[in-house]
Amino acid sequence: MERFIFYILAVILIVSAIASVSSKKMLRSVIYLLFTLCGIAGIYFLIDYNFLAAIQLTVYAGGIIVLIIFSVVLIHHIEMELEVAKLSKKIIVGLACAIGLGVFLTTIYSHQFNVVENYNSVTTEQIGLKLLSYEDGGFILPFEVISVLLLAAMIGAIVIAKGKKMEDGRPKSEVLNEDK
Amino acid sequence: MTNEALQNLINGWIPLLEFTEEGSQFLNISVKPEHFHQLMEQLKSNSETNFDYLFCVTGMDWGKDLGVIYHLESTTHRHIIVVKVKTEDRENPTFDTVSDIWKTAEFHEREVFDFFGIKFNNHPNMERLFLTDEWEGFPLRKDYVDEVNMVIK
Amino acid sequence: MDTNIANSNLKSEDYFINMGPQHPATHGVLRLLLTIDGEIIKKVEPDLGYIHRSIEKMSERDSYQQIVHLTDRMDYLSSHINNEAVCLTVENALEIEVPERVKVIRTIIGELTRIASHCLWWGVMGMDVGALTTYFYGFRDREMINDIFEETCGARLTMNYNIPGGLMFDIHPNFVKRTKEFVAHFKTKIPEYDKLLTGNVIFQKRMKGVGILSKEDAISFGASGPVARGSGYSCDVRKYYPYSALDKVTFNEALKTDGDSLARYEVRIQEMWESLSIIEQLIDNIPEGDYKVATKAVIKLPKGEFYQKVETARGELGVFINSTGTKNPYRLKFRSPGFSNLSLLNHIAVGGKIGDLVASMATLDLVIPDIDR
Amino acid sequence: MILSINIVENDIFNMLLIAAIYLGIFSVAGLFLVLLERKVAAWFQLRLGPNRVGPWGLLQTMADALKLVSKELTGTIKADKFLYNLAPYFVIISSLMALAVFPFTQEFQAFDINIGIFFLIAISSIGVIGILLGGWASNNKFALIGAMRSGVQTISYELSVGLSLVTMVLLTGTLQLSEIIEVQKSGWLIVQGHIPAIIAFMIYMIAGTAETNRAPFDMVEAESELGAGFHTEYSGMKFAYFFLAEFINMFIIAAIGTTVFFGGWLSPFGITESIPWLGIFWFLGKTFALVFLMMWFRWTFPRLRVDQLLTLEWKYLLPLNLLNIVLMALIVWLGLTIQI
Repeated sequence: MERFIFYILAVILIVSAIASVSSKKMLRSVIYLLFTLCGIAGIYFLIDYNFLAAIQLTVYAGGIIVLIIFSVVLIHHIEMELEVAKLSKKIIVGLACAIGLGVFLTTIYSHQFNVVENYNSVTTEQIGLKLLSYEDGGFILPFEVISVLLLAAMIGAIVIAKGKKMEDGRPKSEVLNEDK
Repeated sequence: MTNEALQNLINGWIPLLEFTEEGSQFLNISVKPEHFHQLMEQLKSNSETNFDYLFCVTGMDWGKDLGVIYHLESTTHRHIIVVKVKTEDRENPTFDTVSDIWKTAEFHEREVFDFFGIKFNNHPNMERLFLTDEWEGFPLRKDYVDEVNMVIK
Repeated sequence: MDTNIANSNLKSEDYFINMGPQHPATHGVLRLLLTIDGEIIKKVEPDLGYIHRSIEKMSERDSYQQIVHLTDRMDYLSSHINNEAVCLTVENALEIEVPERVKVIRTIIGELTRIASHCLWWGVMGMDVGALTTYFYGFRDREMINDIFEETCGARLTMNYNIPGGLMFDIHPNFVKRTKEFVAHFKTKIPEYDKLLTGNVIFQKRMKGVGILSKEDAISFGASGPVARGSGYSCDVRKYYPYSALDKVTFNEALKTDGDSLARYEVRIQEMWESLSIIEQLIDNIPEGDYKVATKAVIKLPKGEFYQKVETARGELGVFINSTGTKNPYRLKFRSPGFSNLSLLNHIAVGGKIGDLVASMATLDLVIPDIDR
Repeated sequence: MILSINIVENDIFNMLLIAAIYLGIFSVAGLFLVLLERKVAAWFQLRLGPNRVGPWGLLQTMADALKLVSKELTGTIKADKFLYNLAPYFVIISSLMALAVFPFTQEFQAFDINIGIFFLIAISSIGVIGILLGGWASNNKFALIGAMRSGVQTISYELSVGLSLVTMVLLTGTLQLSEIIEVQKSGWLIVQGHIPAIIAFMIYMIAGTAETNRAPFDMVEAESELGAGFHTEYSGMKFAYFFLAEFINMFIIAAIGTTVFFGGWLSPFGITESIPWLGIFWFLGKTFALVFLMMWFRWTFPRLRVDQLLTLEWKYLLPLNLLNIVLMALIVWLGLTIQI
């Protein structure tokens, strides 16, 4: 049964990943990407990584995809289509992909995987404790560093969104342009 | 202000004004198109007349002449005056716009243009308002004929 | 890459929206061409004429009695007052003095019409800002007035009760009783309106400071009625040029000086109270007498120009008749309140959001057949 | 009949049966909610409401559904057909998935995931993609504006929904829905957490109403501004999907509220503790009380403007919510909760 579901998810993943890069319409690519991300979430669910799966759905499917859709929708008209790349570029990219796939597959098949015994699902509590622990194997430093990074991103977003400073009711840049 | 007082006041401003009260409850002024804008401006800006409320703009086809009738009221003095301007040029009748004096005139003048074909100089958007752009003729003119749609007894 | 070209590529285009001719907020077949920047309105251009019936041209062919019937179809929510305007013009021109009874009845029904119109406006105004229940409250009370009209003149909307020289028939025996019932009923309902909508925080936030029209602009744009009075411009025709029995009653002109949508809203609510007071002053002493004076079958107006103003629910309606002494007017012009009020829509909507446009358009209380005549 | 489906066996037939039962619940609940909304609206508006089809108009929504199914499907010429057809399914599948994790009674729960609340938030964030897609792919300007509004609105209010639920999770110490209800055997959370819990509940209801795009936050549809907003160009069954999803989403928001604040299937003071299957009546009773509250909002309040909507979230609800979390943390830390 699980094997069956895994294959279904794998097919969805591969097909939508290929469709995502080959679609000529930008928004469709985004939606195929969404399917890919949802498929990954499904695989996480399948191996009982519920928290990770939910994170995958919230952050990637719900957050990032919505933002991408937003930006695409704002600039992209319904009749617009992406340009088709030149044949030479196609060949180069295809070769690079084939090499990548080859390296990937050889690595996987040369490694001996062991089946985990006595597996128990990770609870949110364990994740939380691990994240905030400052002992060995704790993630408090990366956690704090990332929060500083997010703060910086947030301030940057506010500065961009606020736009130009107004001087005597006109944007500052206009005033500066006049001085030149 | 009474009609006589108004007449005496306005009479000196512009040459060739005709005053009449015959067949109307208001004081009527007829003005030549070339002095028209000047007169209207003074009627609004002069503190004794102060006609700041243009409440009716009527396009007219007197058979020979085409013209426009403006009904003006002063919100401070509460007197009413009627200004008429006319031209014999039926092919290309043109007056000055008063939409720079009263903002409401912009719409009313477009209505007059739509139905009488009277053009207004310096109007910001002199296009048909009610009828479609490809409409031929000006329906409220007396010589307008539409055999299909008009029922005339 | 040249920086100028890069900048011009980033420049956003104007976004055009066709609001109407079929759109819930335009209340009829009005088309607004909106130029917007995101949600912010940059320009509003009304496109009119979808239901233009050329009433002015038709009037040049009709007799004066017939013209009265056409005016019902202009501002159909003030149909009685529209009728009255033409009748008054003809009566003044012919120098007919109508009986006192006619004057009083005309005034009472005129004020009932005004209340009915404001009820409908209140209902759809609530709907425009998203409160759907107001519609049914407004219609519940309007229905009572329509029932009174139906009993008196057989019609609920396009009434045709006035004729040059008086009224079509006398009032129904129940008229006084039912009107009194309505007044008593409606006095308890206006506070309900306030409870449901006026006091609501969201409503106040939607209306306050939205669509501001200064007094100077109101006059310059030829605004009239509640729209102008919300901006502090005292322009009630009933006060300044009283007609029918309006010189015998005392009432206050509803005035607000804020000039925003809320002020226009409050003016109309206040007007409903004033109309109730006018009806109360007149309803108990309708004078006995004829309900019309005899006029000739074919009315010929004397040569000349005649102008009559009346105050409809939307503002100042003017009738201008140029007569050459025949049985038809040579030229008849309706100065409709809605047309002038619409001309200021662009002025008050620019810079606001789409929601603001809808809210301030609702407070203009446009009736499209009145604009499209 | 008690359905013991808590233990999912690796049996395809069993899975299909559960799926069918949930689909049944889904459509019946949706149709019933539509009828309820119309009855409630009629009650608020001094009308009778549907009373012709079936006894007390009970079959009215069935008739409407049949009408919608049999209607011709229309669309704009230049619409992106693939995305246009896909969009309603996003909306309806996400709300269907959310339905799976609710404990209707102690036994009646399809999928008792250990991160229940988080899962619900995750799923509800996907529904908005359907609205965005539908708005864009319709090739209609009103629909596009509606879609953009919806995106802005849902992203903003998801924060408040999430944070107000996090406030309550501080009390329970678990994200699993069945365990959250276990905790409430010593007092519903809205009692246990007293003032901060009540604040959290109010924020949750406001944000939840906004999350479902219902009045007074129906910016997305705003029929007096945008016609019908994002689903202007949808007709027939595709429109019905959007329509049904709106009502199911309302049910879901109310059900989360019931589970987290009002003890789910628990009866007040344990009066029916001995008869476990009565839990479903308590659960549905509480949920429909909250649904009624949301309908009450809709038929009383005017709509907010789009900037006021964002001001409300970012300037009032969010700071209040963050303060409330700190307050709740203090209460839990100092042990000031009320236990019955």
